[in-house]
This record gives sequence, structure tokens and C-alpha cells, in this order.
Amino acid sequence: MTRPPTTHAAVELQNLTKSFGLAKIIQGVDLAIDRGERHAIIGPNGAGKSTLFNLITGKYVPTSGSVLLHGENVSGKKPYQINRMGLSRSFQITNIFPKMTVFENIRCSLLWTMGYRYSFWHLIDRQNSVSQRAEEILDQINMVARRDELAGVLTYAEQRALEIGITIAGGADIIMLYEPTAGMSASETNYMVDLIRKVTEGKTLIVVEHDMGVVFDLADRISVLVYGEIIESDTPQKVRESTRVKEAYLGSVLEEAN
Amino acid sequence: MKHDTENSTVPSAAQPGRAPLIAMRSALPWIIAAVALALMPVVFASGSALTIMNQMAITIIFALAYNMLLGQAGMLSFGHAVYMGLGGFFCMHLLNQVEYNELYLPLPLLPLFGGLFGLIFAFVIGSFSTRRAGTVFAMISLGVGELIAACSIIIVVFFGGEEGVSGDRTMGPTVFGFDFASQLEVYYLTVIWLLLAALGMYLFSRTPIGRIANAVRDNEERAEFLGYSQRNVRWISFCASGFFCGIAGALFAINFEILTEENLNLATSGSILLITFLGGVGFFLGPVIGAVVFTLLQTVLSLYTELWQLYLGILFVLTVMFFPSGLAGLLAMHVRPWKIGKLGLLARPYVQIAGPGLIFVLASAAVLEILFHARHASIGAEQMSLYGISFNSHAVAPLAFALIVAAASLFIIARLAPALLEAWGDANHGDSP
Amino acid sequence: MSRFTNALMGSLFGAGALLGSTAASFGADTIKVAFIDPLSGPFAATGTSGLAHYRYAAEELVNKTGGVLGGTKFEIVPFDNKISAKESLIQLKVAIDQGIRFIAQGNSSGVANAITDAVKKHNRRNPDQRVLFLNYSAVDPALTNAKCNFWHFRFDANADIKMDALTDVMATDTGIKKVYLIGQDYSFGKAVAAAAVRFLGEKRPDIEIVGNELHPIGKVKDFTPYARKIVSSGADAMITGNWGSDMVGLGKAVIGAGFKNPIYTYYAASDGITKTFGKDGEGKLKLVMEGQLNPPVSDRAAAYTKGFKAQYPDFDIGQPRIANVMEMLAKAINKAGSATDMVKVASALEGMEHDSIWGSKITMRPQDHQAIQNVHIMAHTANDVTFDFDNSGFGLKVESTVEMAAADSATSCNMKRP
Amino acid sequence: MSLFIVNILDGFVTGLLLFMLCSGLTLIFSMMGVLNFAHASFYMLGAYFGYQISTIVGFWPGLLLAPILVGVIGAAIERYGLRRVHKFGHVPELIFTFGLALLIEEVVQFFWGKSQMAFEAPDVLNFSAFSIAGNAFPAYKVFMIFVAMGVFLVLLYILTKTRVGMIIQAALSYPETVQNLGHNVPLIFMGVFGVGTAMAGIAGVMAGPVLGTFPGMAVVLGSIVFVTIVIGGLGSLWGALFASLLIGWLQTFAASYNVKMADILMAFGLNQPVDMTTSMLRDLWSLTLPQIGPILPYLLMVFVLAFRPQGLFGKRET
Repeated sequence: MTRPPTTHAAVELQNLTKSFGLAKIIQGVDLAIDRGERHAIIGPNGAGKSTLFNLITGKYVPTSGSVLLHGENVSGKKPYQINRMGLSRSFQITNIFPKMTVFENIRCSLLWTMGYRYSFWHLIDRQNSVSQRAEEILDQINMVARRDELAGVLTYAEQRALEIGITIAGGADIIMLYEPTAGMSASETNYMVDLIRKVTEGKTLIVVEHDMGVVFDLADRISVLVYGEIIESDTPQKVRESTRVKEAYLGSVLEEAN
Repeated sequence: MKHDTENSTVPSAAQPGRAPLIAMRSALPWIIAAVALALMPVVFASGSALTIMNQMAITIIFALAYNMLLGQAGMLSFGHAVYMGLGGFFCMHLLNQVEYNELYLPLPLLPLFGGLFGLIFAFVIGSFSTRRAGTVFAMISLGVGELIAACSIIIVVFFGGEEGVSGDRTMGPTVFGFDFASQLEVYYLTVIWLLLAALGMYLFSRTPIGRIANAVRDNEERAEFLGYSQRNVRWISFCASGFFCGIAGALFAINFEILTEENLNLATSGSILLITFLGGVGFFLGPVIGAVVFTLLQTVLSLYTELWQLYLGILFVLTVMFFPSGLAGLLAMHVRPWKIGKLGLLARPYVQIAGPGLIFVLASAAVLEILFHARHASIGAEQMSLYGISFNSHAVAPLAFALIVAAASLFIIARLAPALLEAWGDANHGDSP
Repeated sequence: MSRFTNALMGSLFGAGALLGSTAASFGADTIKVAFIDPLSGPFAATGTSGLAHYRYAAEELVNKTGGVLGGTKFEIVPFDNKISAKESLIQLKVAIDQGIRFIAQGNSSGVANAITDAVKKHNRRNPDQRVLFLNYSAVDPALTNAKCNFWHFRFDANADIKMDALTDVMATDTGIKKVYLIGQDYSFGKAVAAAAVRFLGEKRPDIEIVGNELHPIGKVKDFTPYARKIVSSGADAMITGNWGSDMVGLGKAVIGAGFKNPIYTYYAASDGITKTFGKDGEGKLKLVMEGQLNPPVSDRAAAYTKGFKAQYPDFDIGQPRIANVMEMLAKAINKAGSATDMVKVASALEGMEHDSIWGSKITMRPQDHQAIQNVHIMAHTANDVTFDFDNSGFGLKVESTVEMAAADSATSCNMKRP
Repeated sequence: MSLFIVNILDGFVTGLLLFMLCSGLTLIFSMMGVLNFAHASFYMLGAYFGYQISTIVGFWPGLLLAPILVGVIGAAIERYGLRRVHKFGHVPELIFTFGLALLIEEVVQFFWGKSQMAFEAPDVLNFSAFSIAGNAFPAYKVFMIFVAMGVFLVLLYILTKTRVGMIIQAALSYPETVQNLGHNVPLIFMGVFGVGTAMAGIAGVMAGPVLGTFPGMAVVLGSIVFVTIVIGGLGSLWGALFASLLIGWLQTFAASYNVKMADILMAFGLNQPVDMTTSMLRDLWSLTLPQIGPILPYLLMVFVLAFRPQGLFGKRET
């Protein structure tokens, strides 16, 4: 699913704010993410990363400001409407269909964009194009062997990989991942980073991540969110060197990492 | 628990060409069912057996339609009788139009109209009730159910008050010489519609919307981020369910030639929930098993004991507690041992435990029957007979005997249970061939 | 309960085998009467006590006096219809399959409507296995008017006849100036109200009907608001056709709210109701009913009632007409010389005159198959009550009698005879 | 006017009785997240136990013992039944309580038969406390008001002043976190279920003599209790109180004032059809307020849920 080339950024946030009661969690964020860019959002706990993520994906409605996808304002749209505009996301807590097989999980995620929508006049097993596409994605995420297992019985790392598969299956050109490697061992993390790089080839990727290794490995640009504001948004190298970032957040993290 | 076992039999996409509409392997059960249903009247020829089988067929359609909500889409409705009932009432009025106003409508087509009426009502009510799942949906369904049941008493013009609306199915044009006066002709009409409706519902579960309904049931938030409006998915499932409920209602109208308030009330809505759950919500065949067992209990067991509802209640509560996947789930548990060829391991412990088990059930029932008789029988009618034995229900000995037998058989069951569990473990252990 | 074993075995082999075994478990050479009424659920109390009376009446009045057709005995076969029209029709089919040709039912006019309709269709479609419908309690006037048919016989006085009799008595009470009507919102409740308005208007145009309302059947939790209206209306009497828990709820609320005047009812007795009212109902509750229990009309009636109470101490003869059903059916079968040719039996029953054990003459009116008999106004009291209800010391005592009530009333029945 | 005052009082009694049921149900729902379909069945058990005890030792011991007995049974059902089903999820839980309601009705019929029980108010209270324009107000109803208020105050005290109450209140607001605090949550669950059902038991003993003690009493009241707490807002005690009183008055006034649809339609300038027997709209023309009184709560619920799914006072959506 490719969109006609536009001059607009893939995702653009304009003076976005979000308050819960009196607490102002996001306090005016401006950010533009270009098409095809791999963008990481980092920041300390409680900085508002998940809130920002949920604002972009339509789970929360902004208090003020707006979210633009390909130049179109999506504030207040339902999650499914935003998805139909070409944005797909993963979740903080593994979010799959546990009582269906791996294959079904993938196939369900294909249906909308392959045009089946609410069809009750197609028999799903006869739609070979869907099945073929699902098999291809299974292959991409290296889960052909687990094809007929119930998703609920997979290992944690497998479920995370399946979730990536579900997220990219619909062919969205903006992929948003939330902590895709959380809770994984070093080797699993490496595997996951390679997988993400492979399946998001040529797409816009927005990833929220704790693991600085992953972030600096994967991202073209990094935005640092502290107390609901973006204090820096630049290439990994620049962010690493930024004094503001060091003071606010990264210093301690980087020192630990060294 | 709700894993649809059908899911794993999806033909591989690697197969060349388009898969046939229904693969031969999956068509076989349908053909067997059709042949069996066609031959049933040869075995059970009496009018009442036909009536009971018709009743079963109608209940099966209704339960399958209900399971499109509960099992397939995860929506718990406490007022689903409304859609079957309204479909039936409309069909009854259509029948009366045929009789009095010479409307040309062959009887075999009536269920189609019943389905449409059910669909229309489900569309209207679903427009606001399916916005949310869970408790909110359950409560709205309860409220709407109560409202329409109450309306059926108030709006006499349409619902006929507590007498209901009756008609005569034989007044329409004859179809190939059949006027549907005989119970046998009605049986075949009902059974053909049963097969059509069941096939329709089965195929629906294998369409994109059917699969997405499962997805919304399991994880509505995730489904939204796949591009689907959870509300629309529920609404469509609800309408489809309403359509098949309407067919069941039309068949009810044809069979009983009367529709009353009880076709709409909460007791009917409750019993379809009971039937579906008893059979097993996670399996396509679950509601079928539930409907057959329930109809037998209701029409047959009630001939023999006043306590049938007590037994039914106990059975239901035990099912919810110990076998939440229902009777079909119980059967499905044996699929794996069967597939890996170890079902034989279970035969011995099953046979061993069957005797004490049966004795325990009979003795427990005896305790209840004796207590009930002792408490409610009239003086002078202290004699009761149970299992062909006559005795005085007010004496201590029979009750004590029944209690001792029950306790003893329970003790034996407890002794045998570890062996059964061990065999069960063995039978499930091992690789699939 | 030996049938219970059959049930368990039967459910293993399926319905057909089972139904076969039930049929076999009954004796072959009796005349069976199917008793289709609620034996479980909320209305089971009335059903089970009716069944007890049927069994007693068949034994005492028919079998012990030599049976019919030279020695064949009656047998009552119970079928639980759970007061549902659908279940009734299923049980009707089961009964017919077992070879039963006489169907007795009484509780709920809705069910009676369903059965009379089904019997009519069945007899038309199956002329070789016709059945008779002996309606002993369902009193919706329509059953012997617009919906009448040749196979239906009603042994109870219908709602109009009872109201005719009741208003005859009320008309003589000059103290009554204002009457309040209240009933359940369905065909029977409406029929009672309409009849009351009509007859009071004819007989006592000066009586003001200060309230005429219907409440939802079986849905009212608390009748207090209704009771307040009734008390506030200043009514000198109230009339209600309520039955079951609606009768108890309404009566208790009205008495509790301070109503001191007579409450004329159709069904405020027996099945726990008499006991529940107890002394609160004394001097207030009146019942319109056929079948005089107190004072006993004859030694035979007294012995019959006493015998019943000895055998079924927890039940009452709440529906005395059951005795008439059994006696008149036996007579009709003897007269017809057949228990299988329903046209003959029905013709014998049509127009039959009978002296009831309860002291009344009974005529089965040929135009509409409605039994015409004496109707009594009875009082709920503890004085002079030989046979009480619910073993409570309270019972019904006849206060006044309307002989052969409504014998010449009109009927819209247009009977089609085979 | 006097009728109006009487109706206010009657509606108040009905509302308080409803509240005794609803408060227990709300407590249970708040703690365990399960709508107890069988709640009215415990109310019925209370009435039958009260009756049975009253035939042996009198009404007053019954008022005390019956609720305790009901509470113990409730706790046992939670411990051995509900807890087992809990792990399967909310829908099976709801279905379990639904099955329980059926079973309890059967068990009651097994022991007490199907007739109405002659459960009487104690003689001490069998007099008319006062009367307004000929309408007697029984002393028993005055007593009911006091008992209901007493129960409410005790509940309020427990919830706001005791440790257990604090935990329950915390569970009302933060259902997940309490489980992590190391409290014996299963025990609290069992206790709350026991207390909740015991309150239904009190309501049963109180209502049995007035509203009748018969096997259908749970069904008659059952869904109304549900409707009430849904309208009030699941999990909100104040919502339950408000909705109980609202429905108490709604039903009392609806039954009491004979508003006719014909009058309303004519006020809008419509003409009543001359021949009512053939008019398709005859049922609409003959409609009266008392006829539809009992279904008003359902109508209200459907409206509330369609427009405000969390109920009038509820904070969390279900």
C-alpha cells in the first residue's frame, strides 16, 4: 500500500498537548517525521512516551494541537480510521489474538487492506491471495514452523515477533512500535532488531524504546522527551553529544552503558 | 476455551488452484447428517417423536444463531428470544394473510421471510446495543428483552395478548402436492431448513467477517488497529444472528401454528443461553449437542420426575464449574488421544469408573427423590416406587440405604480417580504422528 | 417412579425408544385421560392439587362403582405443560401418540386457547384418531363463543356467567354505591372488567364505577400504590379476577392499606392463599364459584370430601367441578357405547343433564358446550366451615346461590358439527 | 395531596428495600467485578429461612439468624463455586450466577414446595402506625424504614471507619492495586460476598411478609435489582441509593396515577377512533401509565446505557 508522493511529512505533530485532569502530560510537542525515516522516541520514565504514542495512534484525543498523517489532521479520529490511513502500531503489553493460530493472526491482519473488509460473501479459505500473503509474512518473521500453533501458547519472544508481523501485515507505511525488545535477552534483542530492520524496509518507523543499544543501532533520528516536552530531536550522533540531553537524561544512562 | 478447533484444519495455501467451495473432507459430515436426518422418521415414526425432533431442529438453529454471538463474537445476550419470537410473530401474520387475504406464499419460503424480519429487528436494535461489548451489551439486551416481552402483553393487535397469535399452515398453495398437514411433511421442511441454516452459519464463520468477529471477541482493541470498527463487526454479527433466529422463529410458527408471549420472554432467552453453554460455546457443534440434550431432558425427563428442573440446574452449574467448554469440549478433549492413537489407554479406567459413576448418579437422584417424596407426598401415600422397587418413603431405611450406596460409590470413584488421571496423562502424552 | 429408570435408560437410546417404553409402562386396558397442566414452575401448586383431585375422582366416582362400558377403568396420565402453550402442544402430541383420546386441561386460558385450536386442527387432519378437550377451569368466555368448537367442553362457569351471578347478588346490596374494578392485563382480566361494567350497568345503573384498571400480570412487586388508590377512591366494594401471587399481593396490600369493605374475587382460595389471608381476610374476601363444600350438601358429598382430605391432607378440593368432569365423561362413554368414537361421545356429552355430587343440576348447553350450573357467592371465614382450605381453619362458606346461572345467556358460538 | 404524601412514603419504603439489595450487589460487583445474577435468589432464601425460623422460634430470632445463614451460604458458594469459575473470565462468572439463580429456585421448591408461604409480620407490629385520609400506614413499614436506615448506617460506618472498609473502598477505586498490597484478597472476596448476600437476606426477611414469600419472588425482583445498579452506575454506592429511591418512586407514582394515553393524544389534537375494536391503534389509545409502570425501569436503563454507559453515578465503564 503506497501513497502518492506528497510534500508532507509522514507524521507531523503541531503544538500537541494532553492533560489528564490537572496533570499536563504532554506540554506542546512539535515534531515532523519524514517518510521513510526511522525515528526513535526516548526519555525517562514518566516523560509521557506512551501518552504521546497513544495520541498519534488515536487511542487518546489531544487536549489541544493536532496530529497530521501525510498532511491530514487525524485528531479525534477513531483508531480504525487512523489505521486505514496507513498507520499501524504494536502495543506495550503483548497484544495478539491468543485463541487463534499464528496463521489466523496474520491472516486477520491482512483482511482490511486486501479489500475484504466486512465481507460475508467470500469464503476465507478460498482466497488464495490472502493465504499466500500470510505465508509470505510468516516467512518474513520466520514463523512458518509455528504456523498452526495457538498464538497464546508461543514463547514471549515469539509472541513479540508475531505482534510485529501483525503490525506490518496490513502494509501500512507508518509503523509504530512500542518497546519491541522489552524483556528480551541480548541474543533475542539482536534477532528482533534485525527483524524490525528487515520488515520495515522503506517504511516510516517510529519506535519507543528503552534499550539505548537498540535505539542507536536502529534510528535515523532520535527525539528525547522529558516531562512532556521534546528537548532534542536530531541524529543519533548529535543527540549523544547534546549537553541538554546529557543533563536531563542521557548522561547517566550512557555512563551506565559505557 | 473458545478455541475453535476448525481453525487448525485450514487447507494450506500452498495447494495449487482455488480450494473447492467445500472440500470433500469437510462435506462428508454434512452429507452424513443429511442422510441421517432423512432416515430419522423411519426409526422414530410416531407423531410425538416427530414433534420432538422438529422442536430439536428449531432449538438447534436458535442455539447455533445464539452462538454466533456468544461463541463467535463474545457477546452475552439475555434477551435473544426477541429476534426468534418477532420473526415468528411476523410469519404467523403472513400465514394469516395467506389464509384470509389470499396472499400467494408457498409455505417452504416462509422461513426466508422470518429471517428477514429477524434481520430487520437486529439491525435496528443492534444499532445502539452493539456499541459496547461485555456487561453493557448484556444489560441492554436484558432491558430490550424485558421491554418487548412486556409489549407483547400490551400490544394485543399484533401479539394477541397472552393467547398469542395462531394460524393454519395448510391454507397456502400446495407445493409439489404437499399441503403440510402431516407432521412428516413438516419434519422434512424443518430439516431442510435446518441443514440450510446450519450450513449458512458454518460458512459465515469462515468468511472474513466471521474471522474478524473472533478477533474482536478475543481482543477488540487490537482489531481496531487492524482497520476494523469493533462496533460494526459486532453489529454485523448481531444482524446475521438475528437473521438465523428469524428462520428458527418461522419454523416454530410452522410447527406449532401458534406464537405466544413465552416466545419472547426472559425464560426463553435464558434457556437458550443455558442450552448453548451446556453444549459448548467454543465449538460449532456445541449448541447442537446442547439443544439435543436439553430438549430430551425437557420433554422426556419431565415425564418421569417432577424434579427435572432441579437436575437440570445441577447439571448446568456443574458444567459451568468443571467443564466450561461444555459437553462438546468434553468430547473434544479426546481428539488428541485419538489422533496420537492412545485413546485405548482410557478404555479400561473409563469402564472401571462407569459402574460406580452410574450408581452414584442413580443413588444421589434416589436420595433427592425420597426426600422430596417424604416431604411433599400426601399422608397415606407414603409408598413410593423408584427403579422398580416399592417402599415407604417416610421410613429411615430406604433413605439410609440410598445415602450409603451414594457414599460408597463416591468412595470407590475417589479410589479410582488417580488411575484415571494417570491414564489421561499418558493418553495425552506423546507426539502427533 | 419406576418410570424414572425408564427415563435414564431411554435417554441413552433416544426419544423414540423412550416414548415407546412409556407407552408400554401403562396398563393397556384402561381409558386414559391426559391431564395437561403445570406440575412444575410457579403455578405447579394448582396443577398438582388438580391432579390429586382427578385421580381421586376417577377412583371414587368411576372405578369403584364398576368403571364404564362394563368394567373398564379410568386412568389419569399426568403431563407437565409448565403452563407454556408450546409445551402443552408437545405434550398433547405425546398423549395422542400414547393412544389417549381425552384431554383435560384447565390452568390458563392462553393454554386452553392453544389446545382447543390444536385439537380442532388435529381432528380435522386425523379423523381416525380424534380427541376430546375437557376444559375444567379455563374461563375465558371466548372459548365457548367466538372460538368454540365441537370437541371442546367447558365444565366451569365462564367469566361472564360468574360475573352475572356475582352482580345478581351485589345488586341486592343497597349499601354498595361505588365499585372499584382491578385485574390482570390480559384476556381474562379484561373479560372480567368488561362483564362487570356491563352487568352492573344493567342491574344497578346507580352504582358508580370509581376505578377500572388493569395491571401487568405477574410483574407487580408491590401492590401498595394500587391499594392506596382503591382506599382513596372510597369504594364500597372491589372486584378482581386476579389469581396466584397477584391475588395474594393485591389482597394483602388492600387490607393492609385499611380497606374495610368486601373484596369480590374469582380465585382467592386454596393453594396457600387461604392460609396466607387467614384472619385478615375474614369478613372481606368473597369468592364466586361453583361447587358447594360448606355446608356440605349431602352425606355423599361430605364423605367424598372427607375421603379426599384423608388421602391428600395437603391438598384441597379447590376445583369441585373435577368430580363432575369424571362423572359426566363416564356417563357419556356409557351412553355412546364407545370410548374411541369421539363423535358419539361428544354427542352424548352435548346437552347432557347431570346431578352433581355438589348438589347442583348441570346442563351441558348444546349451543356452545358450556356447562350451566348453580353458582355460589362464598365467604372466606372460620365459622361453620366443615372443610377448611390449606389446613388453616379457614375455608369457604356459601352465602348465596344463583341457580342455573346465566342459563339463557346469549352465545356467539356458531358450532360446526362433523 | 394526601395521596401524594402517602405515595412518597410508600415509594420511600420500596426504594429502601431495593437499596438493601442493591448495596450488597454493588459491594460484590465493586470488589470482584462480577454482576451477581443470583443476588435476588439470596433475598428469596432470606425470606424462606426467616419464615422457617419464625414458625419455630418466632419472627425476631428469624430476622437475626436468617441473614447470617444466608451469608454463610453465600460465602460458601463464593469459596467453592465462584472462585473456581473466576479464572475462566467474567462471562462464565455471569453465567455461573445465572445458573445459580435457576438452581436456588429449584432448591427452594424442593424444600418448601410451590405454594405461597404464610409468612406474617410479627403481631407486635401488626397495627396501623398512622393513617392519612383513610390510608393506613402499617407499623411494619415504619419498622422497615428503620431497619433499612440502620443497615445503611452500619455499612457506611464499616466502609469509612474500619480497616476492612478502607481496603474495600480502595478496591472500589483501584481494583488492580489492592491485590498487590499483600492483603488476603480471597478471604476479603469471600467476606464481601458473604456480607453482600447477608444483606440480601435481611431484605428478604423484611420483605417476605409484605411482598409474599413464594418461589417466584426472586424472578419478580431479580432483574429490577440489576437494572437499578446499572442505572445508578456500577460500583457506586451513592448511585445505588439514588437509583433505588428513583425507581421506588417511579414505580409507586406510575402505579398510582391513572394517566391515560388517550388524554395525552387528545391533548395533541388527535381524535380517538370511534370504533376501538377494529382500530389498529386501539392498544395505544387504551394505554395507561399503570400498565407500563413495571417496564419503565427497563426503558430508563436502555436509555441510560445508550447515552451514558457508565450509569448516572458510575466512574468506570464495564
